[in-house]
Amino acid sequence: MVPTLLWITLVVFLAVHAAPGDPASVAEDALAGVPSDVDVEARSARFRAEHLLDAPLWRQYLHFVGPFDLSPDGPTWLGGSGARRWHGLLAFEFGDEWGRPGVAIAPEIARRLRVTVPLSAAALFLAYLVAIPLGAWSALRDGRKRAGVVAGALLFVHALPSFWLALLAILVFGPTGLDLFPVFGLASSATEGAGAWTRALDVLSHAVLPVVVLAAGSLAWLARHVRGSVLQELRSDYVRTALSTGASELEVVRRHALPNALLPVITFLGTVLPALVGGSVVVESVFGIEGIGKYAYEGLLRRDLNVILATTTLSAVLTLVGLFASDLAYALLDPRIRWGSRRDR
Amino acid sequence: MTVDARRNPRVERFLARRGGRIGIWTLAILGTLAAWAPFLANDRPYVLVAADRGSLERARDELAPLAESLARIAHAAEDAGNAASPGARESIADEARGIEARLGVLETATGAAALAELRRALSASRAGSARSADELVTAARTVRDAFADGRLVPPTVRTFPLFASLDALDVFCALLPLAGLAAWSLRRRLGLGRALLVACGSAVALAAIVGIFAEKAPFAAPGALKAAVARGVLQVDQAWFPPIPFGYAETNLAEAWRPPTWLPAGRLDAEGRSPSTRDVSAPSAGRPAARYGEPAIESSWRHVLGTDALGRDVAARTLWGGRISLTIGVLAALLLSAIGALLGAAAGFLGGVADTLVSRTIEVVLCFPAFFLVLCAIAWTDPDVVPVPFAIVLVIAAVGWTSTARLVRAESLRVAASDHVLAARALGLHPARVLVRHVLPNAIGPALVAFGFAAGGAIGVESSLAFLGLGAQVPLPSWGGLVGEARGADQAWAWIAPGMLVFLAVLAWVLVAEAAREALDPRAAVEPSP
Amino acid sequence: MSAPLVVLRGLAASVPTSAGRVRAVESVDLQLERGEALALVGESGSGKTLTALSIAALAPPGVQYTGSVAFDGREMLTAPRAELERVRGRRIGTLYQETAGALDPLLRVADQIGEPARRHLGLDAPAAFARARELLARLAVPDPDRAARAFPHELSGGMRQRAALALALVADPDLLVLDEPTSALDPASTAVVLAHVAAERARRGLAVLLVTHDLGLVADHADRVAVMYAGRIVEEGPARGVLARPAHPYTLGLLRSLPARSRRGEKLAAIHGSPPPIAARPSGCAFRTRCPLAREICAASNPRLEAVGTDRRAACFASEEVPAP
Amino acid sequence: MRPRLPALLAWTLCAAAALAHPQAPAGLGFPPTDSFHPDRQAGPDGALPPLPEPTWGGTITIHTENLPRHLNLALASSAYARRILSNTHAWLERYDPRTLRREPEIATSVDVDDLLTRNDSEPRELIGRVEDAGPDWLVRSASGDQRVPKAATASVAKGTVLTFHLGAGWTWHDGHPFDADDVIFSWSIYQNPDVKCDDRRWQHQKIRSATKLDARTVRFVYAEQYFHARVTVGDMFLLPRHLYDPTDPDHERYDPEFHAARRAKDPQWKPGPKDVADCVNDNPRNRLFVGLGPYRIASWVDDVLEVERAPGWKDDQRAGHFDRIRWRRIPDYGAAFRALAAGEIDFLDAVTTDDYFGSVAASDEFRAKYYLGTHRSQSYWYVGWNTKSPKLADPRVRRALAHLADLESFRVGYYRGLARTMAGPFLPDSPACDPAIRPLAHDVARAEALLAEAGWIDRDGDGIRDRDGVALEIELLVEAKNAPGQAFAAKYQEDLARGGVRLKVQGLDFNTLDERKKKRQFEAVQQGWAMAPEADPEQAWHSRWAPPEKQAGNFVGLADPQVDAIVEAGQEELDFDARQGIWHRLQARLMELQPYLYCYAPLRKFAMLRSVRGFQETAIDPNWDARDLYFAPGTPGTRDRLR
Repeated sequence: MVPTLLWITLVVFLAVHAAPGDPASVAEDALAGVPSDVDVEARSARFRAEHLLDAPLWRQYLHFVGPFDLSPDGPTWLGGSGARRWHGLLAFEFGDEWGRPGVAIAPEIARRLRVTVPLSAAALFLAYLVAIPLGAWSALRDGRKRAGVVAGALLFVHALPSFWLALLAILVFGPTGLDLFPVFGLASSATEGAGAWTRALDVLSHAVLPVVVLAAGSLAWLARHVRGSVLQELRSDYVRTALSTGASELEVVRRHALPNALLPVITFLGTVLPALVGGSVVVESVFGIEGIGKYAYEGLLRRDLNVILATTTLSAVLTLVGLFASDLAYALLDPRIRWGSRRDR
Repeated sequence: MTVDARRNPRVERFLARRGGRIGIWTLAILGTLAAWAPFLANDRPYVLVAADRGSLERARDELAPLAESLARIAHAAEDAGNAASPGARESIADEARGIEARLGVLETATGAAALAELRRALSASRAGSARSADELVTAARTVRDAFADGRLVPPTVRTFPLFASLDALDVFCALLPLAGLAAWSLRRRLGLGRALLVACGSAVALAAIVGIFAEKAPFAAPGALKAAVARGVLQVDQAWFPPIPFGYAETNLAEAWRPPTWLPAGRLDAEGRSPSTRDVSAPSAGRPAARYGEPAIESSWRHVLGTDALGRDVAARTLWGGRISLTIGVLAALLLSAIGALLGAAAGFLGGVADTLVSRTIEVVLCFPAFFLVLCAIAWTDPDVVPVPFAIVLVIAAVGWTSTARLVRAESLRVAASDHVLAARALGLHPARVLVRHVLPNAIGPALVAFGFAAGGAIGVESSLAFLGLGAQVPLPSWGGLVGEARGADQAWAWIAPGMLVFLAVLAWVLVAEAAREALDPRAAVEPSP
Repeated sequence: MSAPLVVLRGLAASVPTSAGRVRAVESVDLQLERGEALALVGESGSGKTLTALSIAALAPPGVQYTGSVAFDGREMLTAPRAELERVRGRRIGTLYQETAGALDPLLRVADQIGEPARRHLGLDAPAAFARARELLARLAVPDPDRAARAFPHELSGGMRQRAALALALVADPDLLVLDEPTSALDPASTAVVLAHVAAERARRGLAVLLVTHDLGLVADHADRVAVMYAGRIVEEGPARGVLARPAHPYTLGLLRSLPARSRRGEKLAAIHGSPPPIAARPSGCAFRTRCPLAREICAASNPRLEAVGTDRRAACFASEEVPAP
Repeated sequence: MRPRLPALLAWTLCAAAALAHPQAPAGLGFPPTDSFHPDRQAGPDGALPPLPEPTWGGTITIHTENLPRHLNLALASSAYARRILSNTHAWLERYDPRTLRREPEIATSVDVDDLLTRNDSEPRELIGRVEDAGPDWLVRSASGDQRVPKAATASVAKGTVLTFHLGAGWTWHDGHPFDADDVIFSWSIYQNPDVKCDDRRWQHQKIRSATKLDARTVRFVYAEQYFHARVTVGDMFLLPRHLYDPTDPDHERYDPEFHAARRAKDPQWKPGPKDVADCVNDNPRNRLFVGLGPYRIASWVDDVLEVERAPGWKDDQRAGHFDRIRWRRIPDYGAAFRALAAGEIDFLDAVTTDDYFGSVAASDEFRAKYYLGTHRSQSYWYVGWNTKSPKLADPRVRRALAHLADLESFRVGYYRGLARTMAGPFLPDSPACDPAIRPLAHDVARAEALLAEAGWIDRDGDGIRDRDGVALEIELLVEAKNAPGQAFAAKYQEDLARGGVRLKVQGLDFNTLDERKKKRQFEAVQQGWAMAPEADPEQAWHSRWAPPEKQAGNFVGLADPQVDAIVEAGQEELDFDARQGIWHRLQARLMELQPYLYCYAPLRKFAMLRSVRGFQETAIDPNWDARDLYFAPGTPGTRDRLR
């Protein structure tokens, strides 16, 4: 995992720094409209010095990862004051936004993760909640008409573009349609002073549409995997055995086929994560939610390399952690895997 | 059971699936609509029988400036003392061509007599004498003044503006559906692959011929022809317009945001506002007038899908939008399948370092939020360096090849261990040759399935990009871009249809891929019991 | 004498293939008395497994049965699912051919064995566990306590086979269907398994349907034998009688191909050719293309299973001419 | 249009406008207060219903597209910061937002004097009002009149000495009194190279010296005559010295013992410029700024900045009506409108055209709670032509391109009339704009004639004009996220095609576009300016700023001696009205040269809670003043007196 992690950080770092354009001139966005007598060169130089862009790339990389803090607060043996022991990724410390110097990225990311993670988790939960019974059911009724209809419907959901679905949801359920759900943000300030229940209800009603749209993307895919997996398990010998001992179909599925089928599906948890971060760009922009996807997207439009570096690395690391966690879960749940032996993926 | 050598059992099995058939048909229809968009929605008629006064007037007006510029060049050359310098000669020839073209136009209308002097002066000046260049200027002015009183009578001619406006790529696209049809009907005789090759080859050849010999288009500007009719400089005897007589870039601001005209909301009130303009205090651009060749302003068929913010016909834009979306989907899927198949096959077949390298790379790539990477790359691409559509194709392929690679790797691991490959290797064949001749053909099955899913996925990604405003360039529409431009709940008509087509296209590809998977995967068939 | 335990009447089974549905089993009539051991013998693809599974209506996916299967007087093919579930495991135990994957990898062995006991006998979890452990011990599983708590992948193949047998027998069924119990097993386990089955028969009159292609087993473990070829029963009768004096050339072929019976140094006498694919069976008698005694009538019509002697039946126009093995 | 304009510049540049002038500027005609409010519409008799009596109290939530990173305007200019600070801070002088006159805020009065430099004997410099008295200069000052022979005079610089008399009783929000030292310190940071105020340094460096005459009097001396001098000082951002200057004994980091110890060793010692700079650059007060205005900052959490009434503010008339004002950041306008409809914000000053005419805004539910209106804004946008490009160097071509643009139908069709067409670089209604000058008419025939005259004729018959083998194809750079820009480009593309000109539209992200613009790698680029009340046109038009290495406002590379002369004359003209005449000449010349295709100054569309009254359009960004607004009587939480 650690080598992969290093690979990822390196790739992200190099990719971002390979972006065209001079980072220093690019970051002048916030200060756009340079007045006449300003020494552009001097300011650019100041910017470069502040963001350590003058250092060779490999040192910048080490600074970014953490142990070698090049800033004035860095360790004494690097010429700093020694005020900070850790920096960079290792300390969840990404420096300031370029477009808005003085705004630290880490707390901003933390704040937005508090929005995106529950949202994505809810979406994922919803997706699993619907996909597992649906997938299992359509596997059980494989070859019959109704299961075919469900499988077809899953394909439909799979093919729905999320931006379109989001717009349709707003059109139908928003104020111009049935006016059932609010279509902006995640909470209304009107309930700020209200009781916990009111606020929870408020957040819930705000979250319904974005969560459903987010879930729709992974739902179909997940359900199809569950279906395939259950189908495969249903053909297995132990299911035949269980049926021969008088277990009902439902019992067989619940007690034998499903647990076995879900094992591989758990591993998808890790791979679904990056898709959720990517998908949240669209959903968060359409629903006006200040989440990590929108933050990354805005940083991208500003060409704020620091923000992009931070968000991309973070989501890659999250994914990796997700993969690792699902490996771990697999190992925990599957008695065939012993501790210490790595499952071959 | 008889086995027909020309019948590919996999193709037959694929066609036996309803999903696959529906998918193929949907794709064929969408593709044909997109490819034939120029013939279905265009502001130029197929056939135009008309007298063009405008071109006559322009020819007359431009004679003098052309003559003057020729004179200027001639003088400059003379001053420099090198009338024969190639640069100057070329410029002179350029100007002379311009004059001659205008003379030709005038002569068809008025007879050669009035222009004889001008012709004489022109040939004299081409001989290189500066004085005759001055004479030419005088003669051109005389001609201009002589025709000032509107004695110009333009002849009525038959032209084909729509066809003239097509370029080689348009022609190729338009031929593709026919090529597909031809290939399908020839598949029994030639085999599907060869039939496709022949059909597409002839399409390319035809398109190339058209590209080489095509004439330059009159009325190249969007709506220019209709505007000319409105100004009265074009007198039309007869014109056949396409079913949707609107260009995809043809604006009509008086009809901005008009809902579909067959809806009550699409009717106009006395001042030309549609009920969608709810604030009556907003000034109206006046009651819009139907331009030449268009359905009447009140007709239900005028804008079946309404108009956008610039009054452009959404139906026309949606038709044209498919060109970008579908093409990018197929190209990106082709590229990523190629990359994935090659890398996957190499990894599975060569093993060792190659396998480790590819597998690690896949692992790393999988960890990235792919869509976000695509966003970054597109947002930062300088369109002058890489055109946006190509950038999209490249980037989608760059992040999307992993699933194909994994599938092909697994398959080629299996194939590489199989007897005939082992035998081939034992015979001492070069590994690359074994790879190409034995491993790839066998591992191509899963790659084909992945291709279908990838094409659908690429259409989705391209649409999302365009929706976020990072897609094609003005004024070219793409489905996602159309949705993104309109997006408001109040203009649902402008984004529902293009979004629906994205959905249909993705769905069709997924259906095809699904059917292909079932057709290729022997496990999907029910095995007879022992 | 009470009514037979199992009565098959005109049983047919069709399976889907790429060329449409074909009949893998045709008009099988068969009886099995209580406490009796019947062997169903034939080559692979002869339809014997489908026939055996029909008793508990355990059709593999896609297979459709027609005809009648009566178990203890109850019609099984049309029985409601709930009734089938009461019979399966409780009255009919089934041990399938492949036992490597017969146990759920995620559950402990005793939990799985105990499951039918809990379901059918109403035992609570500890009692079911104890019963499973005891059964394992009786099946000579070494260290039954550890085996009971083990996951299937922790057991050897032989142990798994015994666990699967325990699973089939745990609710004391009246009939045990053994589908090729020895095909993938070491001799020691085979012996243990068959000995236990024999003991159960002796103890409480367990009826056994033994599906096998190994005539060697038949002699020792079956009272009666039915030979199947190409989806039909071609010969049926007491095991000793049939093995001693077959009335069908196919039975003779099977007997002659037994390694134990062929004399040393003599060429192993096998049946020529291989059984026809289900979809392409010849007209008339299906065996005629491989039969040394084939004649014209064999191609014209299919011989019916008719009585030969007192308690035997055979389907051959030349049953009188079949030589002794 | 999203004002992502490199043109906060105008604010930066000029920070304000004219010297005091006797009459209110012409053409500022504002609509009456609350003119869009449904309860303020003229009845059948044509009479406006009266405004309700103002109330005090309550909280209003105002949308802001963005929040600045901090509120220290000296360090970075941000229109968003300025809008907030206009309620929480005070300046020496300010514009009257209705008349654009300069009026005192902190400074009770300002003396503007001339500086006469003698070249013979002491004293070398004389301060006073210098009058031409034949052979002599007559210098009038408080200390008496003095005559200096012209021969003995090195120079006379008009209006270069500014003496500000500060009002009494001003205190910072933390209770610390305000005095002349704060002003001098606020100026001194621009002299400190380590302070990150590069954006504004240049304009303060034109000041030769700043002196504290006494605790409530400061004097600034300019090096040369400049029309903008007084505004620069009057709009200088004031910093509380006791919080920003570590050498100030009141500063929290000021350690008397430490300082005494250091001084014992070295009597000359004091914290160096670097220490001061650090204290200014990274001061925590930059965010939670301590100001001088009627409101002080109460909290700033994430996207919400809230201010509350500062106790004991001097001027009851200008104290504002709300007790609390809250700014909420929502970057996306569409989302902001939905937030408004959901009751999240009370005042949205950026309603998109689609929302303005949309069904939500038309619904009874919405109308019961909000009303809609428009007001002018201080920004406009244009298409800048690269005048150094061979295709576009000829003014005739640029004029033809303007004649081809059908600006009016786009204004009515796309903006639905809610935009004004520009005729030259000055906003319509601004005193600098000559109302007699009209935009170039949409005239295809005229354009064709001009193009033919310039040698652009379609010689090869492909529908596109060419000259010397080069087709008249122009690449227009548009910011990809700018919807009106993209729409205009599509329309303009069609307009130009009818004249035989091909427009290639390139959508770029802002940074790439800005870089291309700075490096002059463009033919046409779409941009906007936000205008100060009176801007110095030098940067945008003077040939001094044309070379690419200047990376300055004159990115179109205009170099016209006539323009240069007009600009220089305007800069030296201290009389307001005379100067406007000069700007009119500049406008006329620029309309001739057409370095830009001047497009539109869109109106800003707003939505306001119906119970909020007193909306008054003004001439200063954001073109309204939160202090004018109040809740209608009867709204819960309000009272009828300030205290």
